[in-house]
Amino acid sequence: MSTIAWLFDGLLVAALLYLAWSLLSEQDLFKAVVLFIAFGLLMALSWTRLQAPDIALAEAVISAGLSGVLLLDAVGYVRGEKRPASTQSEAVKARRIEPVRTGLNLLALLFCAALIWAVLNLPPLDSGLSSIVQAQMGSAGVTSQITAVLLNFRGYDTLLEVAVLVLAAIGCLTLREADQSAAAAHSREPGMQVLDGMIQLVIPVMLLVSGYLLWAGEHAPGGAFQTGAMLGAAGFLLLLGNRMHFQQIPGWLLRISASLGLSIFLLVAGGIAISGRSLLEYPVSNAGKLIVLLETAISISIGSILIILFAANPPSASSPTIDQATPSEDTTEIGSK
Amino acid sequence: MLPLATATLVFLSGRRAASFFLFPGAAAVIVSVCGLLCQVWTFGPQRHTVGGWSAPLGIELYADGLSASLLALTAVIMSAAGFYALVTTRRGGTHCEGCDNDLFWPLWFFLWATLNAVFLSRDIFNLYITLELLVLCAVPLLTLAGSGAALTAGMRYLLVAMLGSMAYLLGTVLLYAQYSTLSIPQLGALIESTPATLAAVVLITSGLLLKTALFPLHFWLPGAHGNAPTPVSALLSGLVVKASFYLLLRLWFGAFPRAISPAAGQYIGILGSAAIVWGSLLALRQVRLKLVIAYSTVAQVGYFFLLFPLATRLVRPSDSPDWMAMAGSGTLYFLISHGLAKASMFLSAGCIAHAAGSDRLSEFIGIGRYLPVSVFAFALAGVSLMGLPPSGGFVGKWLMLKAAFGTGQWWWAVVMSVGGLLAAAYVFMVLKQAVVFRLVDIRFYEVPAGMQWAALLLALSSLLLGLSGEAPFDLLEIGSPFSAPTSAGSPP
Amino acid sequence: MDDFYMGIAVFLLLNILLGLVRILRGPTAQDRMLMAQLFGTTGVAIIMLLAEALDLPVLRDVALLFALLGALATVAFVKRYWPAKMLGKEAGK
Amino acid sequence: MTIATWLSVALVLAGAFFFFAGTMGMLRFPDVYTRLHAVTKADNLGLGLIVAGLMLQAESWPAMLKLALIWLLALLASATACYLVGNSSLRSGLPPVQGRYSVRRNPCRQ
Amino acid sequence: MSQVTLYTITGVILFFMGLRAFLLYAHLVRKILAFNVMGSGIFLLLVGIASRVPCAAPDPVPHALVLTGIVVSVSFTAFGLVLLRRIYAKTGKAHITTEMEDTDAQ
Repeated sequence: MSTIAWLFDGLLVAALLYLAWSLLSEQDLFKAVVLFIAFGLLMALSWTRLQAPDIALAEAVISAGLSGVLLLDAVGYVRGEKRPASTQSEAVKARRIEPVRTGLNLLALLFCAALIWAVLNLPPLDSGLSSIVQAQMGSAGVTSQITAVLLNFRGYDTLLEVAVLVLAAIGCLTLREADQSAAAAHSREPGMQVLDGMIQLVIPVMLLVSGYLLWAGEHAPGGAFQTGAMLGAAGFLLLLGNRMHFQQIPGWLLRISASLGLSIFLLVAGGIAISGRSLLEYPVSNAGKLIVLLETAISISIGSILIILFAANPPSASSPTIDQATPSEDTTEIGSK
Repeated sequence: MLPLATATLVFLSGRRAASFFLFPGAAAVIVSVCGLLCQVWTFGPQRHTVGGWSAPLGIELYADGLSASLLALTAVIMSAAGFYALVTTRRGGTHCEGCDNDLFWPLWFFLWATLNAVFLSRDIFNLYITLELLVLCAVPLLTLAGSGAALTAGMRYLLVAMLGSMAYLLGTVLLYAQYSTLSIPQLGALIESTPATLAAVVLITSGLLLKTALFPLHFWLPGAHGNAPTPVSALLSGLVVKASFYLLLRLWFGAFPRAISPAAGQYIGILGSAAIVWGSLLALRQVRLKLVIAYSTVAQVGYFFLLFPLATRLVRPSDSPDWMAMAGSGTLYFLISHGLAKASMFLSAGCIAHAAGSDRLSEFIGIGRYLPVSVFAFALAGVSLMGLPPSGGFVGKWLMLKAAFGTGQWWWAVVMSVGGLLAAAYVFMVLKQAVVFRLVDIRFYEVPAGMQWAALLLALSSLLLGLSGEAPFDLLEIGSPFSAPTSAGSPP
Repeated sequence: MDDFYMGIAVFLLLNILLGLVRILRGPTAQDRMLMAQLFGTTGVAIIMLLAEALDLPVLRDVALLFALLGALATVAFVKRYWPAKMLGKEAGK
Repeated sequence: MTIATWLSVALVLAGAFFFFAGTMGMLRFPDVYTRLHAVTKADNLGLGLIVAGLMLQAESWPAMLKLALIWLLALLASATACYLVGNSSLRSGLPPVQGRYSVRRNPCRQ
Repeated sequence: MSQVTLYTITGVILFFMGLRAFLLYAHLVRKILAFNVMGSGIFLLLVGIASRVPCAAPDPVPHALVLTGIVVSVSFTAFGLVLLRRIYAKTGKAHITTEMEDTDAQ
């Protein structure tokens, strides 16, 4: 077993490094993004090898579903960019930059070597906090250690993390509102019946699976984030298949669903604070129920936030509103056909 | 003591009815900050374990004099700038694009809540998240301005912040790998000078320096601060930059003292002095008022970092800790008064820009006659920046100078004086334009009084800080991070 | 038996590495996307084999997610990335 | 080793073979349309055989069902994805390679 | 040296690859990709650290931290991409160049 496992790990690591290198030095952005999707897949494999199924689940949803879609979308959008023609001054500049580049490479290499050395010299065999976590599991309300850490022991982190997501969504909405002029003009493309069919089949399964992940999160890998991401991915699919139009979703619904997780989290925190305990100190008997409630709310929030994050991008087929001063041939408006 | 962070957040959930919640929300936060201040004042440092889980596992919040005073500073600046923004939007002011956006106020309160969270947290991973939150508040606020320049500046800011956070996170990981704890005081007790720790210190420090925009890493700041909507500029310069500095302070004096050598402090000091000189010189060359102020921030950030050579030098037990504490309180005093003064400067710059239609220096010649209040506010804030006597800046600088001489590091004193002169130069450069008597009458727009008074209020409070005597010191001294590490290296 | 599954997993990983050539070489975007799709499926297979070899049945959930979302990137490609290019081409004519 | 184990080994091996064949096809075939063919072989048969092999070893009925579900989902995904890729290739006017490898134009095209 | 160490080292190398690319390339999509690679590197390192004790269940705290970190980096990626599109729509550029610094400095 161990030789083959070594072989697997070695190959995987080599592949990861090679992929990272080629995706970062790739000139063609689309290629880089496809390589990035493959990179995500290999990362998920590494997580499974490192016995981190929770992270593998998250990585699976993200790399297969979320980042890839977002990046592809963005790359498609900016493709029309006119690269400044390389003029004389550009060449001069390039020459000026060359030593900087070499220096940077050297420096990075040096630091990297130093850090590897430092990491290899880490004090060995420290089990970290796992013993403490195990000791406290009894009063955590859930049986999955990671969920316990996320929502109970370090619940404050998670609270702020949900705030990060909400803020990202708000940020995207602020950017979007200025962009309203680019109202998406969809036309039915021919030959999309297959996609429609798939969506009809897959969406219920997606919802089922996200429910399953939520339920599993209490005792096994899974949990709020994975569930939310799954819901988000379902939303992506609906948006992509023109089954859902972002413009038609009323603003209040978006706002409420996006801030649901945060609000309930805060309500719970406030309620607990009022009852004289310290912030987020769940009463032991009800901890499990509270955590499930929180997880559900957070999942719904994450799902809708992800939808906002994606939908804040108008599809590139409807002309991007480029200022007249800088026309760009690839992206000028053409009646979509 | 915690509702302050939550109160704001709760308030946000009902952002539909934003205008209805605006005042109660702000008032609630101010009241709770005041409450905390009193608690710290009377009972000493406050500690709070979130979720009832104590440190290695859970997250602890902590408030000492330093956090409390920064919270108070935040409350003052946030409310003044918020008032300014409110008046501007209600009265049709200009140079505040995007302040009328629906999402402006939610972002505003998120920023407030985040700053509070930064100043209270003592867990390095939690601080990482708060830093990210800060960025995600600041960037949208900045890009609300909507112009190409603001968007690009926002992007640049975002990228810089991403880079800084990554470095910080890697450092955090390395620390956790060795000590299995994320709490600052526990790290302070456990830390040793291993290679991985050094790497972590380097990574965390450089990440935070990047976010604080210390000299060679300052390139992103002027664009961001100069192109944001006016009240947002005031916040960015007055508060947001300080958050990452605060973190650096906490870590260097709370967690790292046993892992760093005095030489490191000297390096940072050199960067700080370079920042003072370079930032001031560039400020002199700007043609837009807001950019002058933004470069002035680059320079003033340099001052904060003079603390590091002044205080780390003294980690050696042979030195008397008094100087160190003095340097510490001096810097903090300076930091607080800078926050007030800088916010005031940006707000008055906003008034001037509104009146003149532009913030180009050449376009508001003689504006002093039309906007005496704003120009006066600007001048007062300038006095504080230069470090002239009655102001808070003076007290801070004076203490730092004394500490510099006291520890025999006179060269930092020279830098400070040169910086003061340069600050005088650029403040007068602006004032000269404003008060010069011109026969040719330029038409200025009316400026709502509220906008002007908000600026003046901040400038006055900066001045008052200098006159208020002992009280702020006592506050800063409560649980001060500068006295503890010298004694036994025990966590403060 | 575990060794056998692991061995097959190694083999499939090698397959992925081999397939990288197609992504790097193209020539069309569709080729690359298609290869990514194949990667996804191969990944599903590897994860299921690992689940068996390492006795971690949870990993099947991971495989399930990959299978479920396998088409998403391709759909995004066809709906969002490709149209812009097509429009550009038509404009050029 | 029981018969089930042998069968399982055989199925997994066969599945791996189809994955290999699919990858080789991706490398060797001349254009997108023929490569589609290769991908679907790997996706459907390769994964299907491996799943079948693993199902024989699965510890419980739910696990077997889950494996089957994975396969069905992957089938659905790959069918849709391949259809979309082919469709977009045709509509963007990518010519199929003619000659020895020639394929008919897709009648679905509008 | 164990298998876990292998992943730990890979994490460090990935971080620096990402760092180099982040600093080197001006295109924003590239920077965001590099940011993600850096993040992956850090997370690998952290999870590797979590399972340093052989034959024991890994420490759950780093796993939770990684999950949080992943969420944060996804938010940043998404927000960065939206901002990028805005910039592109406004200015027609998707690069960050050094030109702005130059003009600022004058």
